[in-house]
Amino acid sequence: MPESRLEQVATPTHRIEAGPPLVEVRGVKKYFPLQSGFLASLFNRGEQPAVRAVDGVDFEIRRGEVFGLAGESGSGKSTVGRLVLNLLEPTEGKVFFDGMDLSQLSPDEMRRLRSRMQIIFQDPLASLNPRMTIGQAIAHPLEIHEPNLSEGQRRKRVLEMLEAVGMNPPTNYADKYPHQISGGQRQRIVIARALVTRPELIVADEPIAMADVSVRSALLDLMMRLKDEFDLTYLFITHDLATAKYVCDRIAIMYLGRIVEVGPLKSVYGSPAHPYTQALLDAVPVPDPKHRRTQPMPRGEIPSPIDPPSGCRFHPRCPIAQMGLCDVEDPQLMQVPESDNHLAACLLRAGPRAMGQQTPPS
Amino acid sequence: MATSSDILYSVRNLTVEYETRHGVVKGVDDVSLDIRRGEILGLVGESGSGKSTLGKAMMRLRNGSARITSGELWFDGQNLMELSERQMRDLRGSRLGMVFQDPMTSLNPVQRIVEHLTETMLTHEPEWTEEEARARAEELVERLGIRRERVKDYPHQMSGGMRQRVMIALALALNCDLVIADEPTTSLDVIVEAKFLDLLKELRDEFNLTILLITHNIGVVAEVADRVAVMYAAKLVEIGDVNQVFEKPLHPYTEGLLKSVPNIELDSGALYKMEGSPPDLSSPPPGCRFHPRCPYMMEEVCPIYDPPFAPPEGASEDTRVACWLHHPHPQKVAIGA
Amino acid sequence: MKRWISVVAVLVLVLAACTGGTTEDTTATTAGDTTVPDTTEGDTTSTTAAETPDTTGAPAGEADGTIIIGTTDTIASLDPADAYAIHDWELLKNINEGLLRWRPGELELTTGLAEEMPEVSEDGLVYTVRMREGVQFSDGTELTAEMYAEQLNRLLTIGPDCPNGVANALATPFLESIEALDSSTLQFTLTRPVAYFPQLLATAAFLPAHPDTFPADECVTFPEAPVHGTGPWYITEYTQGEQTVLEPNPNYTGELQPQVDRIIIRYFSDPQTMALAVQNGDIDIAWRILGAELVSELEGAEGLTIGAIEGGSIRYLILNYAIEPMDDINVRKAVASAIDRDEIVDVVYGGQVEPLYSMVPPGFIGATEIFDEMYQSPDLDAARAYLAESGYDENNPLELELWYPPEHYGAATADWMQLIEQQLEATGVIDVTLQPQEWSTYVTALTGGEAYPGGVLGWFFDFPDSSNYLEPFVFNGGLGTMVTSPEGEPINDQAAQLVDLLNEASVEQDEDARAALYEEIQEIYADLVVTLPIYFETEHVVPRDGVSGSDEYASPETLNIGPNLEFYYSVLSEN
Amino acid sequence: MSPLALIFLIIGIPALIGLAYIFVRGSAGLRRYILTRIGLLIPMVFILASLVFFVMRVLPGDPVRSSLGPKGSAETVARMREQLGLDDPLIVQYGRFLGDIVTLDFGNSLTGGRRPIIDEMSERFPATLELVIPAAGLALLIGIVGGTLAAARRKRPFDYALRLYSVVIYSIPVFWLGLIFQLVFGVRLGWTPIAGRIDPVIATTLERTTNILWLDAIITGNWAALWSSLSHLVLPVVTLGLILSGVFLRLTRVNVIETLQMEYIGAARARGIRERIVVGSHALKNAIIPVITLLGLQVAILLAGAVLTETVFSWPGMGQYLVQRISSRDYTAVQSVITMFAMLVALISLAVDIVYSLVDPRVRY
Repeated sequence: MPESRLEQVATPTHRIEAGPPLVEVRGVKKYFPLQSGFLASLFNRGEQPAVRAVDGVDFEIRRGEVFGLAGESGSGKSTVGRLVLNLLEPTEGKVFFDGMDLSQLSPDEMRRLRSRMQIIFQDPLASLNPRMTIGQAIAHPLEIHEPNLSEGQRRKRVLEMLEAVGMNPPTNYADKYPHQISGGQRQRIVIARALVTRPELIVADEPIAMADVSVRSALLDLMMRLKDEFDLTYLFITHDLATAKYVCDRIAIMYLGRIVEVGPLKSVYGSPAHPYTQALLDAVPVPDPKHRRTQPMPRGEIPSPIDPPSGCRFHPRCPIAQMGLCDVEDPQLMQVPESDNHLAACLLRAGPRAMGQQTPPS
Repeated sequence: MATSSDILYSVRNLTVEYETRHGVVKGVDDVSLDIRRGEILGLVGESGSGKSTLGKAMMRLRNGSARITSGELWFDGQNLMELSERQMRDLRGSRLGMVFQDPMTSLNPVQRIVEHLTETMLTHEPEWTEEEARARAEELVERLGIRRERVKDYPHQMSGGMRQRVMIALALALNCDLVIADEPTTSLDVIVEAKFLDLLKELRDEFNLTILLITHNIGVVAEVADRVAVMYAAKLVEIGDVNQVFEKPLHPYTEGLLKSVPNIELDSGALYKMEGSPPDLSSPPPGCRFHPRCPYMMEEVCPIYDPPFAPPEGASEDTRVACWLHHPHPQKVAIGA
Repeated sequence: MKRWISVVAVLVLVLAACTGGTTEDTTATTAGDTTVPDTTEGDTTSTTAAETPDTTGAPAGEADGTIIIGTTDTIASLDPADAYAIHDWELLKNINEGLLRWRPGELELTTGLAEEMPEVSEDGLVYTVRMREGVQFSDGTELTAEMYAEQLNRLLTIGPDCPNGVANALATPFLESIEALDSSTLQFTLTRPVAYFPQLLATAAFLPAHPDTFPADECVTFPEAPVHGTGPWYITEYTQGEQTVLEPNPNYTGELQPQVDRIIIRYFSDPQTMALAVQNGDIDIAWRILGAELVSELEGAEGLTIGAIEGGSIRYLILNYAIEPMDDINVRKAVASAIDRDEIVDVVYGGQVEPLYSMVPPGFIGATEIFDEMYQSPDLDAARAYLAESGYDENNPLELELWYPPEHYGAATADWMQLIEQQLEATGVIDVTLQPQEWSTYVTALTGGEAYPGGVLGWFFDFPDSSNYLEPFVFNGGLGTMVTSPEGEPINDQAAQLVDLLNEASVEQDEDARAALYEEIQEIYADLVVTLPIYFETEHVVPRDGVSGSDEYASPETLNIGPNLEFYYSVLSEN
Repeated sequence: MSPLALIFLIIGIPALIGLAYIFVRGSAGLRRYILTRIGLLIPMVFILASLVFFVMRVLPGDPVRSSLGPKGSAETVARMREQLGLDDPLIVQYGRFLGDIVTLDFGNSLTGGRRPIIDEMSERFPATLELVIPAAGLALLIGIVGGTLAAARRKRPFDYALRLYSVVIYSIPVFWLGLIFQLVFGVRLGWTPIAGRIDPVIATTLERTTNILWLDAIITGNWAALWSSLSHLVLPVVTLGLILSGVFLRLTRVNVIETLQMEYIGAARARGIRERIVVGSHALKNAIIPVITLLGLQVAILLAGAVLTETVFSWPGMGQYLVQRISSRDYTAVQSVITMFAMLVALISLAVDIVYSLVDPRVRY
């Protein structure tokens, strides 16, 4: 077999800008009440049981970066994505976009802001209207946000967008329907639709999870090239830590509605501070038969987000938990020793207690 | 080379066809495959490659409009194609077990866990009493790390990992010889997945299981499989020892797959991409089905001639590949002839 | 007691003689003509409702002398002071006997409880009637004149407050007082002479109600069964929408003696089902109302006889004088000229109804065919001429809105209204718009005289007299004709003349003079076109073979049901 | 005791016992759910009743005129309107109506002799029950058995035949089917009576307590009446049952097919479970759940929708009554019947939901 002729996936240029962050999330909580309905709320006033999907989250996304948000199902990562876009209203806390408090915006201002932030969902088929042609689907956000465009101008923008996402020649595709193209191509259309209003922020919620394995890397490549071409900032939500490694500048790990660790990707992956992050990274299957896992997996399973454990939420499963401390004190995100901008919510490995220790165990 | 007694299950020239709106499609196209006793054979392929169809066909399970149109299925010396539906049913659940992708949907939501287990046992061992079956069910479930009492639960009351263990328990209920596990970890989170894979390896040794592990996740195969088979567009393109295939993949598709899968352990940041997407099986490309995406495509051969699935020139029988790069080209053959 | 037994013995013998070889287990029945008029002693009876003549629990079948009559009617009220519907009256007149009644099948009054026809004072204001003696209710209670008078007074006192609220209209306007002179003599004092008072006396409103069931101060629309009366039958039980069961009154001494042991009225919600039931023998008689279409279907069916009764139910067009363009006499006359009744009768009803040329149907006193004589319709030239006089022509056609209820008078209403539309439009000068409307809304607006220039209505007499086919359409707004104001003021001289003549005829005691007056009235009526008579209905009764009426009275082929639709169950016999 | 009260006792007492049992044994969530649902019943019935009250009054036409017809002078009309309280301000009438509902004394009807509505319902409601319950049973039976068989033999002639049946039967007008049955089985073959609830002659021998005739016949040991009432039930029940069966058949078929495509069916087959059990137990048990819901919804349609059947077979039930009274603008009768229907439907849908939670372990309240 000759030398490999495969193309490498583009690595984005990380032009992370200094200055105020594009997105700031401050103390955000989102509870979904279990019972709804008028009479039900009469019956249990006060302590209404709720799914605490997001339970106090702080982070910011800087202009030009790819911010990863990773965690297992039920960790609340997708809810955070929707809160950032104001598709959900937080139960508590605030989200700022470009310095604007989203909760203070009028509906009209919010509508105008929408063109600056877009979302890409996991399932492209579900997010495309089967009765709209691809061209119509891409033109649709333009009709809403730039109603002054003429038919011809709109068509031109659509074709430009198709070309940008690698659907060549674009005229071949504009009049097709979603079911007439492949799954990978559909996701390209979804990306094109998201980008047609020239947004600044893209929330990508598991954008490649549904795609065929052989198509995934091409989609990633596309997303990274588009980032440079359109000066995008990504909030990249994923359960796949291996993929995140190739695209994210910084990453936050979520567990039961909380961020347990956040920092530059290299630092978090290289020397994870939180035992959960450690376990999660170790559990990722490696496409190498010679590789063997080193860590024992955490005991038990993720507890219910309705009634999360006291203290550190991970303590019942944690291999290093100290009773009397971890089950009592609720850890906040704290500086990891000898790191830059790397925070973890572990009483033993971050913050003042851990500062005494010399090196964080890895 | 494996002797015939080493081989538990042998698929010979199997073709499965099913009807779609665009006509009859070959979901599995002339596939031959041996599974050896006690091994975990990983069957890798993308959605639509035919790997699940192959798995179901191996149990002769009805699967929509899919029909086995030709081929033989040799299981432990018997050709399953010659058995009656009744005889086949007796084999299913007792000697041939299956674990499905989504344990939530593959358990009957209105049936308790214990009922699933006892029903399976009593179907195949009618002389057992209800109590015996129940006791065995509890024992089994406990062995798989679920508390005894939970057998009374309904599927929805369990977590995904527990449900997948229940699926395994169902396969073990009567000590199946071969377990066909179809994407058993796809719906699980990574930590649960890792634990499940550990359990699978343990059980293989303890119960002397043979496992066909169908998955699209290369990492999972690398972790547990002894050998790996790769399917693309209804055909097998490569089979071989897992170390050998991962180290030196022969088929360009296998190579692409391995290089385009993110590896959390590798420090080099490079990830490769494959162009294009898998073909529509209702009108597969002529010649080698991978040729439109293949960076090594030979214009005068690959689009025209379908490569044989055979050991490469000079290699042992254990490795097979369907690629003209590794076989005498038809042109060479033609010239030579 | 001895006497009772002997009466029974005689009756049984007579019956055996009359019915010949029947094996029926009849006990207290008798043939119609073998009444025993001189049962004078009232204390002979001891039979109560509990001892009904027939044994309950007997096996099902036809052998026990039961006749089942099907109807699509319902019971609305069984209180004589309240009841007004045809079916209610039918039941009441079978379980009660009044002072006067009609001879079955005929338009001729005869005595019921009265010993002879009433004596009338010179001024026509006082009617005195002697009651037969020894009249008893079916439960044995004796009926005295005092009791009778008291019960009739309920009409005047509580009648207006009864649910149906209209039965008292047969008494209140005419009666000053009702008194009992002695235990067997009743005296009626009238407010003005009323020529048709005997007809009123024969209505159900003047039936003597049982004082225990119907108290003086309360209207009882649905008394608890058994419902007793003085007539040949009494109701042993009834269930709304299902059936009413009547059995012979053991104490009945009148002329209409029951011939069978039991009559069951079965209620149907659908005439089609009733037609099937009579074909199938589930019922013995299909009575009101089958409708023309079903009757044609039954024609020629084996084992059935179809009896046609030219009844008094008519259909006519209301023309509202108060609303344009009906306020124009030429318009009314044009419509009267253009209509072709024969076409309606033949095309829509296949000859199952009869054309009507006066509001007074044939057979009633002084009835004429004046609309035929006067307008010779269809006469399109005449119609055009009338319209031309009012300035209507092809270029300025008359626009006419006609309303009708699509269901209430049967689905055929729409068909013949469409025919009328075609007939009127055939003049080329009239442009008709048909407006169907649901009954409740329709009748409220139309008879209120409020909105519609014209519409369809049906009419059935309250008592069979010509006056009842004319007065209601003239007096007091005339059901929306507005030929007089609701306060009674006639709108023109001709209308005033009509009012005067109607008043005159109503007090005229001499039959011939009355007839002459009504002829004159009908002429003016037709000239004014107060309303436009279209057709009168033929009712049908369909008995199965083996059920028959009595040869003693007119029209046994219709089970002795005459134009007044009085149906006496006593004439029915099985053979 | 009125038949109505009796029937409510007969149905109500076991239902109450069942409810109490479920209430005590069930989870706290289920208890709360039941309480909530019963609590919601009151405003629901109130809103519906009020709606009917005002809609009836918005309709043109009035009860007095429609019952008098052309007869009756203006003053008669005025007098009767006064008697019936129809000239009171609407708000006063509304108040009176609410009072009647609260005391469960629905007052007197306005037309047809002004009987107490409770009496009229007493007569007619049992008749409707007598018809509707076995009809629903028949529809369910045909629907579930046929639907399951069709699903198991999908795309084979048997399936096509049943699907054709369900479409045809659903689109056949009731009165036509009823008429055909009457003609064939009544007139031609003479196997069944044509109409009515019982032979009129036998009816005179039957003492009525519940007014469900076969039940009364059993209570009094009147076997002739039992036979007669059952034979009269056959045609109307079959007619109504068949007409309704189409919906159930289609729904069962679709659900069973859908369930048969579920993974757990494949999984059960992969364990060698016999096909009969796979279809009859695994698939049907899951497929039946939406059918139960449909049944709950159909009750309302059944009750009122039996009207055509009732008309064809001269079956004096509630449907017939309601239609009559709507056309005569009998406000109080219509309001009362609909209020009662609403309560009934709400209670039945509660029962269906409870049954649902018993059948489907995933449902938690």
